[in-house]
Amino acid sequence: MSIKRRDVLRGASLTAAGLLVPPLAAPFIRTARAASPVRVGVLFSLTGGLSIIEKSLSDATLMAISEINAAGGVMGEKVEVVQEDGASDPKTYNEKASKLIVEDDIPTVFGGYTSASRKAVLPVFEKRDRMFFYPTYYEGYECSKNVVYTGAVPNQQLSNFIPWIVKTLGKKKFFIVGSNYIYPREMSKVCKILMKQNGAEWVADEYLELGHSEWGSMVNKIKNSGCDAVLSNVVGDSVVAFYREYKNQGISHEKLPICATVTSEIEIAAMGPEYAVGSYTSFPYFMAIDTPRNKAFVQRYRAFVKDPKAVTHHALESAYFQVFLWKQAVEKAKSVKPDAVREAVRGQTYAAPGGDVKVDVDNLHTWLTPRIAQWQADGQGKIVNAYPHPIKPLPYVAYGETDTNLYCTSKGLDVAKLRARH
Amino acid sequence: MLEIIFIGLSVGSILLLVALGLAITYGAMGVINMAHGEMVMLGAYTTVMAGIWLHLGFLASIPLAFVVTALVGLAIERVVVRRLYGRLLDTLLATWGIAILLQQAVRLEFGLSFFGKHIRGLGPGLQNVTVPPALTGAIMVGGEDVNVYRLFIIGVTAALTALTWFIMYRTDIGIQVRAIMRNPRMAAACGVNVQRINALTFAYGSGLAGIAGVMMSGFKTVFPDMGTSMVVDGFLVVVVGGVGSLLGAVFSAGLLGQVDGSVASLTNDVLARAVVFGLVILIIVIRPTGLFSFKGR
Amino acid sequence: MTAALTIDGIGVAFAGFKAVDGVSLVIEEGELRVLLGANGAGKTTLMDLVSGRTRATEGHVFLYDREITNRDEHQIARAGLGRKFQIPSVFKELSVRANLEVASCRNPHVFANLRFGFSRAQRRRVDEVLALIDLGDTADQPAANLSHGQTQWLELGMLIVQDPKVLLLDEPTAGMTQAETHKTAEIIKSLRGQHSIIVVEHDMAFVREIAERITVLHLGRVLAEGDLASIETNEDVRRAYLGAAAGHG
Amino acid sequence: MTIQRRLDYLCYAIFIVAILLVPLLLGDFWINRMSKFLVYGMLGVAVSLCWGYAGILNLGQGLFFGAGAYMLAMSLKLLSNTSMQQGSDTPVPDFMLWNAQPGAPTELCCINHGSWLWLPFQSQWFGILMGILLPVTLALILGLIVFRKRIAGVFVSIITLALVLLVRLVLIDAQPLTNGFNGLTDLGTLTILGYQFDAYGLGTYYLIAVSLALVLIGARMLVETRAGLILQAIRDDQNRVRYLGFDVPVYQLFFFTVSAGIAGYAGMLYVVAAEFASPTFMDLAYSITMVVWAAVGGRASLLGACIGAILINIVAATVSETQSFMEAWKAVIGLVFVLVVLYLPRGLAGLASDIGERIEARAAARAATGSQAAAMVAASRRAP
Repeated sequence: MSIKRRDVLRGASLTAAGLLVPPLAAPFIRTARAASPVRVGVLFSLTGGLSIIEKSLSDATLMAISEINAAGGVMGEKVEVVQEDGASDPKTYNEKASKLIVEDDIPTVFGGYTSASRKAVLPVFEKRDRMFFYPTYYEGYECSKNVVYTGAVPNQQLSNFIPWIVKTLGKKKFFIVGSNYIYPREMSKVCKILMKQNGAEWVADEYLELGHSEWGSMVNKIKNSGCDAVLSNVVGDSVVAFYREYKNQGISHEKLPICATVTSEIEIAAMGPEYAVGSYTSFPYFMAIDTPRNKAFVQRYRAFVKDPKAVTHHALESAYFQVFLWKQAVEKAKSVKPDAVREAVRGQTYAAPGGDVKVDVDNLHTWLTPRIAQWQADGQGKIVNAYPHPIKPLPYVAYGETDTNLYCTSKGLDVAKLRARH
Repeated sequence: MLEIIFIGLSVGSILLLVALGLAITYGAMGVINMAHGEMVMLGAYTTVMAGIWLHLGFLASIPLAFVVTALVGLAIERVVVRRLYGRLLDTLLATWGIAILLQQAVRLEFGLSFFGKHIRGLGPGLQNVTVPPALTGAIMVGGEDVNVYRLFIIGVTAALTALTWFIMYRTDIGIQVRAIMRNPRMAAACGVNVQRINALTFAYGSGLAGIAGVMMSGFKTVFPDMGTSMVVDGFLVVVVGGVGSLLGAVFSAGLLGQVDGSVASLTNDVLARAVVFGLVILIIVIRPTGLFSFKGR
Repeated sequence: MTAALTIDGIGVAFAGFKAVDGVSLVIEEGELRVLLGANGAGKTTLMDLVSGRTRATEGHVFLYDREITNRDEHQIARAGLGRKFQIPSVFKELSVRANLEVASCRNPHVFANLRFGFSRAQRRRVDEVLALIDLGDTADQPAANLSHGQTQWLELGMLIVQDPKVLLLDEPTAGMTQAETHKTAEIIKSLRGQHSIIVVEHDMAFVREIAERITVLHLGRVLAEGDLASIETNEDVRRAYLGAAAGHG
Repeated sequence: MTIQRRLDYLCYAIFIVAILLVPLLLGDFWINRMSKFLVYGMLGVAVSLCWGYAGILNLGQGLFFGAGAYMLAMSLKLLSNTSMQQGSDTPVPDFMLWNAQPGAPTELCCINHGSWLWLPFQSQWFGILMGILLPVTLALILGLIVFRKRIAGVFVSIITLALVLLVRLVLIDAQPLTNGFNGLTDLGTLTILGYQFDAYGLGTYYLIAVSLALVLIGARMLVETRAGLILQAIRDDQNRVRYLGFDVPVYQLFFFTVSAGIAGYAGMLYVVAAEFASPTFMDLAYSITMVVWAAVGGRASLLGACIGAILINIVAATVSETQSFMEAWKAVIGLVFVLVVLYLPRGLAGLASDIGERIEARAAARAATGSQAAAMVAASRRAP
């Protein structure tokens, strides 16, 4: 018995030693890399809670790169990927970003999902002047020359949404509910401006901890609030519990629809479409967009991830097309250098799966087409309203920015305009 | 008012559902099982997988989830926990490691994703569980809409609590478990097969977590990390109730549920959480042994 | 003679049951008193009351002329009362020497103890006691390695180093062999005169070896008090104690 | 001084020399990364002091770490130029402008309720002072309540756990004051006596390395004092210590507070190296992870816990950056935790001391057999 234990102990210590030695040596060994001149970083969470979404963004990015490589690469060179795991933790995001930039000397990184992750990596990109392609819809109020934002900003999700709810659905009293962090709070701010403009009002503006899944009292409040529509900025896995509780408390989307800004195909599939039928979401991209290009995209994605039931969604589409925007910029500039890419990417257009997109020449955000969908029993959105063309991104719309009065331009943020506003 | 009480009751029953298994493994066995939340998660995934691969309905998954998680619990007890009895805080650390392993196992589809193989129902994404229509929506009770699913959860929790009470206080095995709780050596001297009873107890506690998982899958989201926050709430309930006291767990789950529900209804959910945490701290400071307690090992 | 420890009508009730009921005792300076009594007579509870572990519901305790009733344990200890437990309690992960060194700290305040090492006098005292309790060879081993008897002696040694005016010893020979018991008696006898000592004991052979004066407790009250001979001939004691303690052998 | 203790000191010396020399071999990135890992090492020391020596398992160490981090980050935030750029004349954190009601004055005093709390942080030294003072005060208050009530063992752990969850919740909810979930980013650079501590520079590395060396030596000295001895006695048997006349809660409180101070200091240093502060510092998982680091290294050894924390992070970083382990690295770490608790209950430090003892014993045995052999040889010579 004692011999056995000692053996086990020895085995364990050997294992431990074996595990420890290579990492200890790692910083001192410079592995010889097959140095492709075109290297990019991919930084999403593959572990931790946020991997439920970020894994799909990572897959879409890798799929775009493999398609580019299959078609001959960029400037005749195969794109080499250095991938890292953000682990759903801003600390890790920050560390891996600096690994990609400082250690691996990579000029451009695709990645990021939450605002917290973007904020944690931003200083790394700005201090070393590298480019970060960020595919997620976010709250705006940012004007970094080191980030290309390919997701929607509030005006691209809300400028048609609120007027449409008020005019077409005839709703006048909103209950605003969101997860307790910056994106929902900022969205609610823009919503309120638009509600005022359209002659509607809000009866409540409530927040729940991110990841909270006990919706009993909140839904009860909604029921008793006298509102006629719910504007939901609820994020992540809370969404599923929310819609289920909603139906289970006997509320129907026909009378009191949830109009959401974050609920995507992923959450609908997870909750079961029967809970969402009749509710609305505003996004620039839906899986249901009925064009051959999009259908082909969905099929390619499903084949790529080897899952015949996989769904696509807005951030995923952005994660995919932003790689092509980068490719075009590199080819235009004939260089992968951050400066060159930044200048070349301004004004780039691309025929994305969901329609044409364009990087704004001023603020490096992306022109997207706002769309409103009503969820159907098959888990797909039926597009009930759409802009005829992509609209200009306005990251400072909550502070009075308009198409003709830009705060964020290629020269940077115009502080005077923001100051006048305060 | 009635609505608020119902919400509180329902929050309490959900807390109790998770805490019940912990009250057994921690209270009776002195094992801080941080992987308990992952047992809930496995129960939920059992429901998902049973639906996809065996075409089993939601209700039929309940016994299946119990068996699956009980077996996993048994394996954990055999391989890890058994060596750690009496080292309370070490059980916490080791089971924390197990929790990470289980999460990753589900996320990586037990390693198959490395070979490009995918199993539907596993992986990092959100999963869907179909709830029978009879358990969705609301019924009218006394002029109020009452959430059927929550009624169902309250019923299941009550039944499981009664069953657990019966096992603990009215069967031979229960007597042996309680003997071990009070003095394992003495129990062994009296002919109780301590190893066997410990293994069974741990398996039963894990099985209860599995059933909790089925219940959760019907109204929360199923994903690999879903259990992490639940285990914390569960521990707060058990410690506030008094370690080793089933009645204490029931009482404290009810108390914390009502406090959470009513504060959330009157003000907001964030404040409700804060008040619950504050209350827990206060209760432990005033009564370190919990609301109901006896001296155990 | 001055009284070292005065217990005046002390009592406590647990859920209505009077475990100790109005016990009065006076221990003279330098006296060695043996406390006899059957299980449940209230001996350990009386020790708990005196040393501050249990709060008394009635009565008073004085250490010389200082009242220590219901003070915290460490205050009572600091006032000059040391206690040895029935189940020996030592610091298992510390070395034998370190165990004694902890006991040798004169100043109990944390900031006063933020210094290294011990004075020459303290070290000498520790060495003396190590010799007295015969643990010199194992001084650098963790206390966990000691035998049961050695652990008892180590705890006794800690009390000696602590140098309290009054010592409470709860069954110091429990679980010891005859030789060990004898050795323990020697140690205790060597303390006589310098300390006032109360010993709780069952072992009559040991009691005969050390006892001067004996108090017998029964059902929480003092049944008899006197020297060995008078106690052994006391009818009440024979009936109550020896009868009830027959099971002890 | 025993041989073992001499070896022990030698290990400290080797470790300190190693961390002082290692940057000579590293590039910018690894210097920055090692800076962070040394901070984790400091957390290991704090956990070991509290848990290994005082027997108090604090599952809310992140509270003190986070408190220290936020205090310094607040000061650095006001130094950052993003505060100036966003449309205000005096430094106001950008997120306050963002969360402000339209028409609110853009002064730190009154841009929102509570923003005046930021006023003293305009002095960097105030932030630095508070980085120690706040965790220490929190620990004092918490400890006074907990230890006076003689709450021990797992109940202390549950209280600290609930407390860290509570504080995290409030911190995120107070978004106009704290920037909520996003934390404090875009910080200015810590500047002391004109020297700027760049996160990737050697200056920051040596600030942290020297701090760690001092903390390590200080903590070691502390546990070698009589008070440290008494503390270990308390860990083994509280009651016995009480009956020796010591006021047990005061000792527990003292070391609990010192541990909190170290954690707070570590939090500050982390901000310097990572350039941000985040509510995730107060995540429960993070606090438990710290405890596991210490367990892997050896809870009862300050140096062991410190090295454990550093090693685990190096392993985690390397495994997670190995392409084939990219998604599985957490499972590897989980497995290491389980194996260590099962097979190395005293951690790497325990393993090291076992190996040391075995070598010592073998050397002694060899010496013995050697002399025996020599005696035999001599005997055979004498034989005709």
